[in-house]
Amino acid sequence: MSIDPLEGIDAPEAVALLEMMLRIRRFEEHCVELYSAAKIRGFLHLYVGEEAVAAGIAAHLRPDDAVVATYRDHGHAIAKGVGMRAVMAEMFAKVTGCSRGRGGSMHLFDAATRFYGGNAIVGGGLPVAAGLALAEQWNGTDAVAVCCFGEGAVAEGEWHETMNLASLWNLPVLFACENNLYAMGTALARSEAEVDLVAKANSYGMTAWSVDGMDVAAVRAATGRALTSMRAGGGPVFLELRTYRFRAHSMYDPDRYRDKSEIESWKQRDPITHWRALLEERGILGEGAFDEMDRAVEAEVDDAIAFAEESELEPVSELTRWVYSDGSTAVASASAAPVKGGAL
Amino acid sequence: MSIDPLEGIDAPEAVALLEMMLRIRRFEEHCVELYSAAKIRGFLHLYVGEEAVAAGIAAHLRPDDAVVATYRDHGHAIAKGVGMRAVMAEMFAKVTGCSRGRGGSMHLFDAATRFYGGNAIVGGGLPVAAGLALAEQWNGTDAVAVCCFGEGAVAEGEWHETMNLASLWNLPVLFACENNLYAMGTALARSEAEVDLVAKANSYGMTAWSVDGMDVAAVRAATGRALTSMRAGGGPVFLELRTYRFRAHSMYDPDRYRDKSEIESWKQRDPITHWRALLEERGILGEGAFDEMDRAVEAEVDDAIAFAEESELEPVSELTRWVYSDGSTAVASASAAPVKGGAL
Amino acid sequence: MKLDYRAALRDGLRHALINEPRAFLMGEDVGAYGGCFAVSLGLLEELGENKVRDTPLSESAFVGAGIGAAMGGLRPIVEIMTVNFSLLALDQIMNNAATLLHMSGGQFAVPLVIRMTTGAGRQLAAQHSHSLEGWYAHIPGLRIVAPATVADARGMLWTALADPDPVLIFEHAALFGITDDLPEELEPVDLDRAAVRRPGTDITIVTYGSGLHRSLEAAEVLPGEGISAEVIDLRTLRPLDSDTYLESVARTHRALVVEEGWRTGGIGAEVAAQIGEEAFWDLDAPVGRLATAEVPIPYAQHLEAAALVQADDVVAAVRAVVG
Amino acid sequence: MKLDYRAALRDGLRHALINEPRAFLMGEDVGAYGGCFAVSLGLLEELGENKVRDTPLSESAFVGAGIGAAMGGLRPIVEIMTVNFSLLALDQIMNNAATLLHMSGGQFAVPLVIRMTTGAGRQLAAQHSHSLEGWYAHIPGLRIVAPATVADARGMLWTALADPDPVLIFEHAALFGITDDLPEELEPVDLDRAAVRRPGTDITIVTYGSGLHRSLEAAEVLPGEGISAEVIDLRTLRPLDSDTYLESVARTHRALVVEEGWRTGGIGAEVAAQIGEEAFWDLDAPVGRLATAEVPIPYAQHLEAAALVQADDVVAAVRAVVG
Ligand SMILES: Cc1ncc(C[n+]2csc(CCOP(=O)(O)OP(=O)(O)O)c2C)c(N)n1
Ligand SMILES: Cc1ncc(C[n+]2csc(CCOP(=O)(O)OP(=O)(O)O)c2C)c(N)n1
Ligand SMILES: [Mg+2]
Ligand SMILES: [Mg+2]
Repeated sequence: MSIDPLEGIDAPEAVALLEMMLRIRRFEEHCVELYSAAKIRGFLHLYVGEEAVAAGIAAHLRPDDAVVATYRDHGHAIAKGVGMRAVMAEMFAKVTGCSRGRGGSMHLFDAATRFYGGNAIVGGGLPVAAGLALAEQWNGTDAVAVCCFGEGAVAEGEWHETMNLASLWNLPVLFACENNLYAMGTALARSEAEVDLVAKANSYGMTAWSVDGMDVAAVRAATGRALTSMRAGGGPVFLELRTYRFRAHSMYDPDRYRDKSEIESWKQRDPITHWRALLEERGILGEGAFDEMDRAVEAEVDDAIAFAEESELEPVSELTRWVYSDGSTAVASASAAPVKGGAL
Repeated sequence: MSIDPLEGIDAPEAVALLEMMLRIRRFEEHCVELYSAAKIRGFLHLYVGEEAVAAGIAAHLRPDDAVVATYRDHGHAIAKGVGMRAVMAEMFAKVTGCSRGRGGSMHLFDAATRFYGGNAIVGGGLPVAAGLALAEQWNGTDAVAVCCFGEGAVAEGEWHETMNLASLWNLPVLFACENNLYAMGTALARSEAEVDLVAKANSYGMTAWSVDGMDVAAVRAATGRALTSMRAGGGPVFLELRTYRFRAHSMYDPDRYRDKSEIESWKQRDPITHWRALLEERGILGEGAFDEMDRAVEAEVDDAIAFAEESELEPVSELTRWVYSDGSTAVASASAAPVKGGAL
Repeated sequence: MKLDYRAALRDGLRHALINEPRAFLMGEDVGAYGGCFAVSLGLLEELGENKVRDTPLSESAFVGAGIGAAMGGLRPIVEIMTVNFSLLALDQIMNNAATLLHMSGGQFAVPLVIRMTTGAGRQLAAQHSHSLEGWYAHIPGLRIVAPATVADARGMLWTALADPDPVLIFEHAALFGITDDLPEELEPVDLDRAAVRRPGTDITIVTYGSGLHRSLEAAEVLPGEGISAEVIDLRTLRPLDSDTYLESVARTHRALVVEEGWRTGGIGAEVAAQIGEEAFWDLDAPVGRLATAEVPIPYAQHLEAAALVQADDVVAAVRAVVG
Repeated sequence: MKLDYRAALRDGLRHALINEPRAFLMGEDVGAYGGCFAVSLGLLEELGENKVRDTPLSESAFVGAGIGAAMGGLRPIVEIMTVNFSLLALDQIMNNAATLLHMSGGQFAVPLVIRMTTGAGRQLAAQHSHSLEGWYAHIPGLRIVAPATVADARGMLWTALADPDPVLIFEHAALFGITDDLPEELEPVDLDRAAVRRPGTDITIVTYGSGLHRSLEAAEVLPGEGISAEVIDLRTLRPLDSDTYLESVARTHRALVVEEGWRTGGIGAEVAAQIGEEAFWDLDAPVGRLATAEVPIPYAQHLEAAALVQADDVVAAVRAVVG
């Protein structure tokens, strides 16, 4: 089946996909430097190599769709529309950060874009996403919840319980499983008796497809198909997005468990390089256009860094604030969509 | 496929299977009375109707095989060889009980027969059984661990995690899933998106069969096949045993959620009645033989009750004993099989 | 009207489901079965599948789904059959429910109510007899409440449902039979204040849940020995209303904490430590603690009774403190 | 020989795996990755797949499998990467590991060791910064130990492995860098006794883990204010060696408990309550408690530092108690 990769994607969108991937890439490249400079601390998990997944999924998301991600969440936050300034400031632990500096890299949150974190417990975000979807179903909207997680999470009991619940209740959740082949140092075949994730998902009676996660168009197309069905009440969909992280699991990881040659061969499939080449080949991206885009992106990242640098820390006096609500909770449930449905 | 139900079963064994089912049945019928008389307290979950499962599985078990069951464990304990006296005394909360009166109906234990409980947390026994199997594998024996549980447990995360681990490590565990269609008041289809349990088990790369759990010969045959493979290193097997409980979930359950007609139609398939009829038809059980057996079984139960009645309670001074080991631990690990294998 | 604890819970639940359009109940066997303790009996039939949802046996998933639904704008009431099974959902409770508001810098509140039964006394043995509410009170971000009276059983849920943060309600399985006369109208319960259930002058007994009943029984007989005990029902185990008991101890100069959980690191340890800190100079005697024996609860009735706090034990402990 | 805490843990682990033929290590990334903190680095290569087993991300299953394997005659050492993930295995820990021996009437012991890191201080934020060892100490049937020194990091595992009952070892992630000079021969650690790490006369500081280091730092500067502090490292949080600290308080008449867990219902509450009970007449002042602020631990360094107990806080708290 050779469908044109640009099928259904017009030029501006094609460029936007590239730009989104590039924004994530450049953002994280700077994070590495900033981590070495001790501006960013704690754990830092990079998404480099996997950008096509977040960008491809986000292409079809609406502001009223909810997203739940993992500790490897910069790409998802940026793709969902969280501002780079707020994300970078969060990594700098500043009060202007999207979690006021309380969450850091692993716990980006943003009510405005319905970005529900940033969950650092493997599998911990899955039931939460099902609940967010339940709220949409209950309210009768056609918004969905997207839950991004790694293939390592598939072994957790919470994955199983959530897959069943979502399928049983026909909840509009997109399970976006980023299969980058490793959970820290553990290769999939060393942790799963059955490595066919689509077959596993099917065993919950759930629609599931395996998708080339290095190909932003393929991710976009699969997501589109899934969301169309979900918004029409078709129930949850599981996507296996076959991808790879070009970098170690986290800044602490000496990456002893992978062959250099394996890493190199995946780098040949860099989603940005390939998409760029395609767009240039098709004339969608003219001469110098990429460099121009890159300069703009670099400027955006620089601006975010400057913003983060200049921002203040949260006063220590605020430490115990929001252990419980004090009436100032920015979002949330109180102001959520008006209640429709319900039996009464 | 119409295999003779007595294929491979000689007359004494055929009779023994009947006797085992009858022993469990009569034992529990008395438990009901004793519960009404407040001799037995706490929760009481009856196995009436499901006897073919425990009897059929136990037919192939050896003393060195380990069994883990649930709160609905009288049948499994008796079938594994735990003495009726010790089981009844346990229900009477006496010190002569198989758990010294500390466990009660839901927590029968017996080191001598390698009966590891009686676990009252749905799914809680599954990983324990995998660990027992791991110990056998490590020690290089051909003993197995059998884990009996209800179909309700399949929704629990622990089921998923254990299925994967057992399959991944090729552990000799027999997953004996007693599908009696209900978890308390919840019908399978109301709790599982995919109700084909064999398909679910297959999604872990595990061998799995569905078996008529009302037919003791079918259970025996499937177990035999499974154990032969497991003892030879073939890895875990999942059996779905399609059965039905003739009584309510527990003595507290008003059984509002099932049709009387459904219950009646399953009662037509009573495993004891059918097996008896077959043996009589084939002349294996002569005229009056059943009644004689029944009298002997009744006598055994009466003896167990008398024993339980006469037994002492554990002195209150012993209450805090065995929160930690005091050197007197009856079994266990210290005296377990000598260590073989191991990398050193 | 005359209600027992179970009927009061049902009434409170029904009231909540009807009057809060965003509220729904979910949990194992809450619907078709009618609730494992018959608390939700009839509610599925009356209110429908959308308001009363049977879940699979998946404690972690449906508690987590409650968290998500709460953040999504609903007001879930999640029932975990008993506290014993809540351990399977603890990651969701501690790492998500209790944490998200703070970790998100105040953006996402989790207005979730989790109900569960707690406690021993029915010969259900070790795995079905936990009293962990005092233990849960360790966790910042949660509110922990324990209705000990029929009125509280009825009224606490409505207050809890109005709370913007996660509230765990621990209903005591051995109290289902107690009865009381209540007004027709449901009255929400003040969850911020402990209740002085019996005034007294010689010693302050701080307790909650089943301990309240053992303590009140003891307080009935203590006057025979010339001892007037003040009995305080904490009601809310987190945050603790320390003002109420500290004020009492300032008058009585003696205190005893009675709880059903295990002693080490229980809520009794916390209350005793607080009184030792804040009321040190008021105290005429060491603060006494009475708790369940530190054993997995045995099935046998006499052993279970010996493990649990009885009214006699309270009398003896009061004597020892006052002694 | 000079060892750091990490190397000491590795040495203790290697020693255990080699000298106890029934022992094996299992957990997430203990093998190919070398352990998330590099504690088991090289052991898979040296000892093979049978002794060092990578598990899937299935905390409940592999902890439960450890319980079964222990009952089956092995001596499993189960590593849960960090305490934060142990919540997923809590059902197995509380309802099985801690319960089976008693519930089976003494038939089935569970000789299982569970190792995990604990603690905050590395800007890992709320979900990765729990200090729950004091909370685990609530559970009868478990032994809870916390190595605070390099020697204890090396020696505790061997003693734990000889214990017939489940032992949870909490290794502190912020102590990996501390070093000490140890004898060549591994020395098992007495898990029944707390250790007086610094003798003193004016106040008893009861602590463990990271708190030991903050307390010792404080004790260094306190003589400048004329205060001599005795610092006791609990080592074992369950069962508590109360003799050691009660004996100390009988001499110093003052006590402060320093812990990294949350305050409410922490191990500090228990120790303070015990001192209040047993040493009431010895005390010249209320027992002080110093614990982590009752918040989910924030990422920002200044906020995290403010939440955690620092040496300065210990100094100030000692002053307040001695005051
Ligand atoms: C419950 C739990 N167990 C262990 C960890 C430690 N841990 C963090 S990330 C990770 C690997 C997860 O791999 P995967 O799900 O494939 O996601 P990836 O990192 O590859 O994106 C592990 C084991 C954790 N955070 N939570
Ligand atoms: C983790 C957990 N959740 C809930 C319960 C309460 N409970 C006890 S038995 C049961 C039903 C289990 O059904 P199934 O697994 O099908 O076994 P059956 O009783 O039918 O033999 C439930 C929900 C429990 N014991 N453990
Ligand atoms: Mg991965
Ligand atoms: Mg069933």
